[in-house]
Amino acid sequence: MLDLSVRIGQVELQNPVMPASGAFSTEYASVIDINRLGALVAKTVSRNFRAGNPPPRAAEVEGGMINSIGLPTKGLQYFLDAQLPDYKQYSPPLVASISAEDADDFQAMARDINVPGVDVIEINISCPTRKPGGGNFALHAEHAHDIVTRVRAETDKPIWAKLSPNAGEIVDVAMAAEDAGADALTVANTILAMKINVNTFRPALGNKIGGMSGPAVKPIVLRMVYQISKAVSVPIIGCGGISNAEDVIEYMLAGASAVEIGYVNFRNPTAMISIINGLEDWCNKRGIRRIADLTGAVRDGDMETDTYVAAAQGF
Amino acid sequence: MLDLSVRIGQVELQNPVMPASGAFSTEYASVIDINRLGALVAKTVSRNFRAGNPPPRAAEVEGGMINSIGLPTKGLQYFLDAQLPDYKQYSPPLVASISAEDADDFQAMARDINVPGVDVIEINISCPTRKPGGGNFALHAEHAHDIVTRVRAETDKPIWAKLSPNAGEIVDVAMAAEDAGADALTVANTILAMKINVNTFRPALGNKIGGMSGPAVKPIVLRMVYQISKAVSVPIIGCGGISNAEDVIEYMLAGASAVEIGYVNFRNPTAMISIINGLEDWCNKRGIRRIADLTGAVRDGDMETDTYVAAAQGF
Amino acid sequence: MQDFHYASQPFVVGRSTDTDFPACTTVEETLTTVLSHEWVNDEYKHMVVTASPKALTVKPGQFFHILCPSSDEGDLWFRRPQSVYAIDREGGRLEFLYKCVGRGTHGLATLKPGENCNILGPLGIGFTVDSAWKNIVVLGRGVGLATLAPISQMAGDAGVGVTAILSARNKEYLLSHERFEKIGASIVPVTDDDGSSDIQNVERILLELIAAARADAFYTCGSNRLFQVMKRLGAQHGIPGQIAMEQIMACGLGPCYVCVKTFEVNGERVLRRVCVEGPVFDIQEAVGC
Amino acid sequence: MQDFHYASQPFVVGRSTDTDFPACTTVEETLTTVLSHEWVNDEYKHMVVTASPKALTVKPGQFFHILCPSSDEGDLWFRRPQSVYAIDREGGRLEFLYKCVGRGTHGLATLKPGENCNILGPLGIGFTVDSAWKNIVVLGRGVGLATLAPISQMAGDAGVGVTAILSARNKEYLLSHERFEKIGASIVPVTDDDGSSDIQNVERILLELIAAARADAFYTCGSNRLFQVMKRLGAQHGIPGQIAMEQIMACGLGPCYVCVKTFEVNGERVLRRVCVEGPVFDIQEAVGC
Ligand SMILES: Cc1cc2nc3c(=O)[nH]c(=O)nc-3n(C[C@H](O)[C@H](O)[C@H](O)COP(=O)(O)OP(=O)(O)OC[C@H]3O[C@@H](n4cnc5c(N)ncnc54)[C@H](O)[C@@H]3O)c2cc1C
Ligand SMILES: Cc1cc2nc3c(=O)[nH]c(=O)nc-3n(C[C@H](O)[C@H](O)[C@H](O)COP(=O)(O)OP(=O)(O)OC[C@H]3O[C@@H](n4cnc5c(N)ncnc54)[C@H](O)[C@@H]3O)c2cc1C
Ligand SMILES: Cc1cc2nc3c(=O)[nH]c(=O)nc-3n(C[C@H](O)[C@H](O)[C@H](O)COP(=O)(O)O)c2cc1C
Ligand SMILES: Cc1cc2nc3c(=O)[nH]c(=O)nc-3n(C[C@H](O)[C@H](O)[C@H](O)COP(=O)(O)O)c2cc1C
Ligand code: FES
Ligand code: FES
Repeated sequence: MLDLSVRIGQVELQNPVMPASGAFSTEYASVIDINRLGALVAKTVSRNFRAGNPPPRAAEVEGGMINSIGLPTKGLQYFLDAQLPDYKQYSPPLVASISAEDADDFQAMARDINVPGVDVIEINISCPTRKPGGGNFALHAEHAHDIVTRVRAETDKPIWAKLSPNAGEIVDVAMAAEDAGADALTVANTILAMKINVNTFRPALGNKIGGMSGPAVKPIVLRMVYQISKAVSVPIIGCGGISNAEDVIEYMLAGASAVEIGYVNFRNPTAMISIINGLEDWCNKRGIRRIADLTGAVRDGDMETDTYVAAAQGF
Repeated sequence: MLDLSVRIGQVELQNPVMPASGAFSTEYASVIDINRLGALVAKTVSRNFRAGNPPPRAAEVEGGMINSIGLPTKGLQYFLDAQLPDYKQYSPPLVASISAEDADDFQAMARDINVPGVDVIEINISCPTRKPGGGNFALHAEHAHDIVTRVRAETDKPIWAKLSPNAGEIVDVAMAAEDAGADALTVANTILAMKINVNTFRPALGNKIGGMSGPAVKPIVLRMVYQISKAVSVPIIGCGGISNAEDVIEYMLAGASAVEIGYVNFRNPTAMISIINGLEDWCNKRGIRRIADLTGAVRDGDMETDTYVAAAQGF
Repeated sequence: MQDFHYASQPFVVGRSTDTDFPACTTVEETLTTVLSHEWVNDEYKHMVVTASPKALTVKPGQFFHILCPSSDEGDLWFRRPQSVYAIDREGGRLEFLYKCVGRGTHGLATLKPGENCNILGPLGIGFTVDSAWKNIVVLGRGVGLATLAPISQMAGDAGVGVTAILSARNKEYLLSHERFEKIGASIVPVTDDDGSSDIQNVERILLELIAAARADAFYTCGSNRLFQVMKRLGAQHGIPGQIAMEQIMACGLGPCYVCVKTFEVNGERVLRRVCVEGPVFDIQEAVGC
Repeated sequence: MQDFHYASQPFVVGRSTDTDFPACTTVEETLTTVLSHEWVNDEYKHMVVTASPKALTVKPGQFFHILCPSSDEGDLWFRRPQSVYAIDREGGRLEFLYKCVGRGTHGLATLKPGENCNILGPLGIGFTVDSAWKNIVVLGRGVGLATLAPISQMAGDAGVGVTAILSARNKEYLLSHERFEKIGASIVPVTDDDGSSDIQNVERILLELIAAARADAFYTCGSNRLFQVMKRLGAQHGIPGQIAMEQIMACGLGPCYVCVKTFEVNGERVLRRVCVEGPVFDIQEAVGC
């Protein structure tokens, strides 16, 4: 019997496929059976209402899209009163995602969202298009360390720290988050990008710049997962450009224990289900019994490092 | 009469289209008329022979490729004796690209390459796949400042500093390079990335990780050009994912004065010529008389910043 | 060789779908087959496709999110929303009428009869018609007419009369004329070439209809100027109204918040998502389209 | 609608080319038309295309870098090198024989007669034959046979006899048998199923040919084991040899240094680029293929 389940610290998922925050809501139940997902990841919530950024908020680019949604939210209270019960109609664990104005607020958000029903707290310290006054604490190790420490102080629930691919030293940030008590690392949020309409000379996004996601970013984020997995021992959730079952395998080989999927849900809302089915087929075809065994299974230990020897071999 | 010429400091180019270092050699004369190019940019050269990285050295990814060539070179002497005269058979200005083991060596390289025939020195402080012992001085502002200062001390030729998109604070690095005397900034080199073969579980590259280029990276690098152009006053050469004339326009609108083209030469060796022809058509169709006027012409000054007002308008 | 498995296929989840849809879902991602696909004039194309039972539950004003093929060397990474133009429940067909404006619609236009088209839907909230009404007025321009056409059908089914004011550059672009006619709508064409599409003239026509008590409700789509007139007259004369709005979309299902528009509700400005809270909204709450 | 200009077409420089090639160039990026394209067995496909005069200057051992269409939802971002299998200068045709192994070749296999195929070439350095030789030996396996086939033609033209040792899994995969025959090559088929392709047996055959003075030069492609035998015997008996090598390629023209292989020249190891310094190399300098 094939075992698709994976474990992220104390949380067991029936399979490694989760939606990425902001690319999912229970509205997906109108098109797929969301009880088949490994977990449900809610859109990032902040304490107070936020309108988000001016439209246009998204544009397509080669290999995916850029967005500048700007974390619109109805606020924490609405999340607790309305969205949480809505999510709890479904069986997969619920991952709540939080953002905040500053470090104190992050700490308070963690306290206030530490309620039954929330199975995991993902801390979105990496949204690239939040307006000033709140922000990207994942660009530097000290900031990430501070936020994770404060959140850790408020909750015993698993904490997943969502990192930023815009950090120059993402491995340092990852180690800081682990050191401060994160139970897992979500790698990563979107990469800052831009598109200009050559007919109108206008930026394609109202916010001028936005975050890029989709298949184009996969090799970049996969590299980060690989580097981070060599440096930390907490589980990693790969997130960036996954569009098929083999992409999930690739992330797991690089060191991810599970994945989150964003953009491709927009192109094919049935993608996550196809991917779960695809993982089953892939493992069965290759006689793999436990998908969790693939985590970090990349064969990189015995590679030829001598250029001349390598170039004499077949490839 | 349409004027396609652009000026990068003291250097005048007949048009803004140049090959990117490492994606071009006079071998291209077998397939296109290289005298039509804005300038010729040579492969990066180091003082001594370097074999480069173990194969496989390239893999295709969605939206382009990753490579880990590792700056193979026959060394400076060979460049001066054989390659320089070869390049000087052609009329466009020659941009020599140099890399070095350390800061002292960079300075010495600048001195030694300061010969007649070399029209511009591009300093490649940003190769992501050079082996330790040499390196990426473009990740931090101090290092970039140091290298550019030393090179500046040795030559009166124009210096173009080639930046790294892997830097966390590329705008700071850009300002440091400008401050240290760079005449222009080439933005940018490749983005670190990885691919794993899910059949063999092996990294697709012998060097495990490599640098990504091609259309997929365009929105990311374009954003960097835009950000940097707001912060510096020296010309910027856009480089990353350009595959057609409109991509060149987009880079120019974002703030670039010219562009360098890499990957697409591999897919379509005639691409640079098609692009130059395409620029001509594009300008003629729109009644643009001087292509140089497009630099920084993005219309971003009067955009609606109120979310509600923006969302009430058409888009 | 169909069974060949690639080492690293970048995009398997593509134009086709093999997913079983749970019975409880209301929306499907399905492969339809193009039955006919004709140019209506040099800008608009009319596409007829096969439709599954679930797709056929679509109501006027609702839309499908279409995965368009590319007509150039690149790939399209977003779907494109198109409202349903006609619903043939017996024949199991859906029709779309769309304007070719950019890469997506020009790509869509390349589909030939017999080829597949991946559509997602039905999506959004459609128009409503109150059977107590005697007469409604629809006012549209350009692609807006495609969205408004099925209203006449629906009004007819509810025993409600329709006056359709159709605005266009000239006669040639007066889309759907026949379709409105077939339903028995009374048609008022207004065009730019003879000046009849002037906003003053349209306002005059609307006022006449109001005066003649032939305007129990207003429907509009496709022009901000026309919408503003209808909104003002509707407010002045207490006539309820509905507007179908457009906005760039990513998901089409609600989660992404790409497609927001501004509305004014009890004097307060709010953002709503065109894809799930619309595309049909109360005309008095809409601010601009 | 062909003239439509997109606001942001991501990849205009695609499968077609509109560039004038200066007279001095030796290589072209050209659109050929597929004339026929047939399966030879369940793994190999044979493609015949039209060719421009410049493309027809190709010599045995040289190759074309082919922009393959995709057979899946993704796009292919590298060309794929394929050596020329036959050159019909009078008929203006080129032939390729290739094995379907991955995305590129499976994509290539989707091309139908009448469709276009963008090829870049001719590229690289081909085989040479010395007309002073009486008899040469070609030894190949798998796709290597495709590369070696045109040698026989060339040898024939130079008045040189050919012994072709063709290795394969079984008779069914003994490609190009007829082609070698037509030229009048004396053919020695060796297969896995009857054990005749054993390395010892191949060595025995080569030694016999040497003893019979029927081995003035060696040519090989497609198997590292076979190459190693030829290299050893060539060194022992002073027989010159040429090998066609393979390596992953990006540019195919020389600048990128993706396609390097190791060679031993005067006891020193050096890297050479398969695309411009090869694909044909001195067998004694090659280290492994
Ligand atoms: C609910 C709804 C129903 C619609 N019904 C119809 C219809 O029946 N007939 C018709 O002709 N048109 C209709 N439209 C408009 C149609 O979606 C756009 O014309 C089309 O998306 C343009 O795509 P393009 O690639 O050809 O143009 P481009 O200009 O290249 O589009 C660029 C981007 O903008 C987005 N975009 C552009 N225009 C629109 C738009 N108006 N709405 C949403 N996204 C847009 C596209 O998704 C794309 O990502 C409808 C729009 C909406 C929102
Ligand atoms: C000079 C030369 C001549 C060749 N001639 C022939 C021929 O006549 N007939 C034939 O069947 N095959 C030939 N090959 C091999 C052929 O190029 C590969 O089988 C083909 O590129 C595989 O591509 P793929 O996408 O199907 O496989 P994949 O495994 O998906 O390829 C993945 C990547 O590896 C590269 N690649 C894989 N194998 C090779 C290879 N052997 N050489 C170069 N790049 C490779 C491709 O460019 C691609 O980027 C030749 C190779 C070279 C270098
Ligand atoms: C429209 C959109 C909205 C997003 N909103 C959020 C968000 O609210 N919180 C968050 O942590 N990430 C958000 N993200 C980032 C995604 O969760 C994910 O990290 C990113 O899209 C990369 O994955 P992908 O390539 O599969 O899309 C958003 C992404 C998109 C495209
Ligand atoms: C095969 C290859 C080799 C490269 N070698 C060099 C080099 O020697 N020096 C350098 O500065 N950049 C080198 N680069 C980077 C390119 O010059 C360019 O910055 C990058 O490829 C982005 O442009 P593109 O997206 O158009 O390819 C190389 C890139 C590739 C793909
Ligand atoms: S398009 Fe995603 S919420 Fe409307
Ligand atoms: S493939 Fe680029 S040098 Fe050979």
